[in-house]
Amino acid sequence: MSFEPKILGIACNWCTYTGADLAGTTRLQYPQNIRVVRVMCSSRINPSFIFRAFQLGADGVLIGGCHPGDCHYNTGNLYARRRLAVTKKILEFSGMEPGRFRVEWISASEGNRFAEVVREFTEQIRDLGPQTKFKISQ
Amino acid sequence: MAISFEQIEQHLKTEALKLLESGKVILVLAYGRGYDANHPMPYVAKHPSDVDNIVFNEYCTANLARYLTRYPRRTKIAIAVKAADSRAVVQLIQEDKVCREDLVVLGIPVYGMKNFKTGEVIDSKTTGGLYNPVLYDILLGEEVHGQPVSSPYDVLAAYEAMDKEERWAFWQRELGRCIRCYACRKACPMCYCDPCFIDQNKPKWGEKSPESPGNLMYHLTRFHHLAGRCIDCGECSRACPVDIPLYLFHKKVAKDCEEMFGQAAGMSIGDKPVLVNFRVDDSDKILE
Amino acid sequence: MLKKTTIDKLPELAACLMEKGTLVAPVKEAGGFNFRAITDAAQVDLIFHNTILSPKTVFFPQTEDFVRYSVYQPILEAKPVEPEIRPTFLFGVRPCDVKSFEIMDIHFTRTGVPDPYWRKRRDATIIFGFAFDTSEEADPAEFYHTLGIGAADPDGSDVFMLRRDDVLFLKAVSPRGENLLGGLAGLTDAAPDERKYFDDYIAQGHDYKTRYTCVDAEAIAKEFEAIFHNTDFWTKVSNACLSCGICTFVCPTCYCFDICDETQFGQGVRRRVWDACMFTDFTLEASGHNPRTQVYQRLRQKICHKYSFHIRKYGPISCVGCGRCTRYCPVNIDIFSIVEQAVQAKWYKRM
Amino acid sequence: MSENNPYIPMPVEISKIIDEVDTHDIKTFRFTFVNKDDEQKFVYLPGQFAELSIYGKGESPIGIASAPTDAGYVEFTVQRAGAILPGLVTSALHDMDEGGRIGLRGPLGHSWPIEFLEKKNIVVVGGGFAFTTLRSLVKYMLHKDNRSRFGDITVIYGARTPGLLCYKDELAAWEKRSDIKTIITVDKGNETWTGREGFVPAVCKDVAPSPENAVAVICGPPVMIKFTLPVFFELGFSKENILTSLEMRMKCGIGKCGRCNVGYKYVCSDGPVFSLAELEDLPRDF
Repeated sequence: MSFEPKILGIACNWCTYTGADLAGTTRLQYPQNIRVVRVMCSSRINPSFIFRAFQLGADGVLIGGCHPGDCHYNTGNLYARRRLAVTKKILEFSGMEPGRFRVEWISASEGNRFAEVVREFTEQIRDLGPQTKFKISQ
Repeated sequence: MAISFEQIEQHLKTEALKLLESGKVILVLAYGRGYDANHPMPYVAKHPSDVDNIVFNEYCTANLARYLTRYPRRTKIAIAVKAADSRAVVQLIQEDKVCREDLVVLGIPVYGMKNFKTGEVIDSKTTGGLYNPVLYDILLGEEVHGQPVSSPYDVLAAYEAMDKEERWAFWQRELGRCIRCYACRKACPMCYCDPCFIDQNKPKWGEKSPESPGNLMYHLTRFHHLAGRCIDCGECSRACPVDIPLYLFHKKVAKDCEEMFGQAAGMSIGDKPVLVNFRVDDSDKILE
Repeated sequence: MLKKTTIDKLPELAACLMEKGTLVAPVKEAGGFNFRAITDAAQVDLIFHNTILSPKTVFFPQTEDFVRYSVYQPILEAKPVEPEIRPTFLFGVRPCDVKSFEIMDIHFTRTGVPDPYWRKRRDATIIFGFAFDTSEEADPAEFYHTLGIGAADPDGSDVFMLRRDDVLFLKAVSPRGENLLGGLAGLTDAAPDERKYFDDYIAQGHDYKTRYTCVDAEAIAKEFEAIFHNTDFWTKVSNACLSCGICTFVCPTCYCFDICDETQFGQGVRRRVWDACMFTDFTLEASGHNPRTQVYQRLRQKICHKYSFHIRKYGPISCVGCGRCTRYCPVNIDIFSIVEQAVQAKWYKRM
Repeated sequence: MSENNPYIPMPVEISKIIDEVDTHDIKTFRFTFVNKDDEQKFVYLPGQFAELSIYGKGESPIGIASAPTDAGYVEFTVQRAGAILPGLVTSALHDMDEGGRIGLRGPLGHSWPIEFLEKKNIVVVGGGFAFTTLRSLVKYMLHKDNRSRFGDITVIYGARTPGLLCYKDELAAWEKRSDIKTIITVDKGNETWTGREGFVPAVCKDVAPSPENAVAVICGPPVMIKFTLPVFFELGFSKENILTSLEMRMKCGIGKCGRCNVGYKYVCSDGPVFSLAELEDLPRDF
């Protein structure tokens, strides 16, 4: 059986999640490998969410937030940008493939882009193969 | 010029005595004699007569900034700090855990400190490349100059050169040995959360038993919590009973933070910790 | 019966024991020595002073599984875990650590409800005691002599071992040891002068002084009861304490544990995991009440438990002077110095 | 290893849930044993406790609220903990329905000293939902086979409001009986409350039970105990004749895990019942 990646998407309520909605209502096709969790702001994302997701078997984690400057709470994503950059470095230094973690800024009107990013990221994870490093063996 | 530990000890005693006698501070955080001369321990002098018990030698590596958060605010404290320790004090001031006004910082310019467990000189590993405290009210002795100034990140080279599989294997092996005594977080001056995320039971982030998944979760999150805050004193690695080189990961994160945000932890009390700060023009490149 | 072999033939002896069961012996690791189940006979290394973790790990491992369960299935489906217990040879245990097993026996099996795990593991194990090298200078952290334990005390071991340069002497102390030693190939009988050397060494073990004081358990217990509420004293001795768990984890006589349910993907195991009285949440009740929020209260609990409560409840001091807590303490707190200070505390004018 | 392993719970089924108070965070759970032999093994006396065990959540030590005279079941009155820490077990239990199955480990600890109490006058003082093991004691003493073994029984029970009184039906029944004197008080009444108002210590002073051949059995929140003890001193009760039940964080319940150690006692295996004289012998570290 071919490998179907399991991807956790964490999307900000105001932009990326709405963008995902738009992608849905405009009937854009994108892979079903992503499971989206909605948070109020990308700065609400605790880095432990990401580590935990990998431990619980996610093959990739995609984080979506408003474009810098467009945050519903003015500055949330600016903090998130710094924090998630560190998360990425930590994952990388621990030995995790850097390609498994990605942060994208997708606005509410960018349904197309959401679909495109998911498509692209899914392909990328598919190429990387199953994530085994963090995953807790059952 | 060789460092004279006796001289520093003498200075320390004199200043501590002055401060305690004048009532400027009610306690002095310094070093006292442990069970033998090679094992000094942190010591709290509260009375002028306690000052005689203060010692200072090459084994006084403990970072006393760790104890600052234990005392209530507005406790007037004098604290003896070496270079890295002074950065911890600065960082704590930045984070508003202690007040600058409550502190009298006794700076100790020193090199050649040794790990009391192994006898190894720790300068190159964990002093952040500094020999002189970055913040002090009273300097005990003269500033150190002429020592080889090495980048604190030099020791990382070998690890950065590893490919990701090797690195993964390395950290799996090292973190796998962790017995979860939590000495690293307890020795760390910047770890003051109560309760620590790993002790929470809802949500439960990691298991209590010392097995790989829980260990990985605990350490990675701790590295993350200390990103941009770790002041590179190396206490976590020295405290570790099974010698896990935690300082390497902390250094790596510190290096990345410095590269990305252009600011090292605990260098100036006017700074804001990098992760509770942002610049509108931070580049999106850092996410790539 | 005194037998001997040479250090370079140690792998042969190890291989012999591994055939009969599980061999647990000191192994050199990144941070120092530790007792591990041996998989390769060449791993056994007797050129060590003492291990980081005490050999209590063999009878009381850091995690012990009780029950396996699934959160999706009814409670009747939960299966108790049968620990795999094979005949075990615990090789190279220092005399003070051997003594610790007796002290732990009182707690785990000889009083109250016996602990089945400790008992089964203990019954399955033959202990090879190993004398300290008395030609070395005593380690400043150790004080077993002070607690009445000799550097070469064979009490409690089944077989007692002694190294003289590259010769290893083995003497059966208990009938179990006698049985075992008789059946081990590759050992030769020791000569009469070697027997004398062995006996002399054991006798002289008691002269090997680690610290120059002696303690009376009852008196110390009373002393600690008297100063229990002396907050100033306890604050003073705990000023440096970080309240990490090193001292309790490396201690051969610390037995506190937590019972945790660890669930992953709906499948879980209820297990006991070492816990430490030095942790903030050790006594934190669900109501939010915590009787020991301060560092001094926790250090006081630890020390008084070992040097006072244990004596009153069970008899012996719950400490064997192995010095691990002192050696691995990140801030060099020495438990015995605190005991000494406590004894003198009455006469201190201003503690 | 499953035989006689003190760490492995026996399965029980919730046969009845009684919502005790108007805040709905205290419920009494009635359990019946799934295996009938377990019922034979579960022999207890009032004052003992047991570990309620839910796999995946953990264990929680709770005092037994039913009396040994109640055949066929055991009851526990459980408060949903979580003011400060999420009480995983108690929350999960509160979310369960009748017919749900959990684990039970016990009975653990020492009971109220029944032999010592015999032929004496008993003053039972309780506050809030800490009344559980006292209810067990009262039920036990009131049973027709046991009533003659004890002297006069006085129950003083208080709660913050009328709605927070537990076991309301039983209290009403006790009030009607002539062989027990029942005094119920609330800190603050409401429109429909016709009984006493006042704090437990004050009521104790008011009722002033005679110390003659009497034992006071006190259980309640720490602040109530703190102010009630002096009252009984003044009334002339000796320290040996004042009994209370101690609370500490527990895990194993059998004196092995070291968590509930206070002085030379383990609260679980040496307690939880202590006389005031015994408590004074322990360091104040609980």
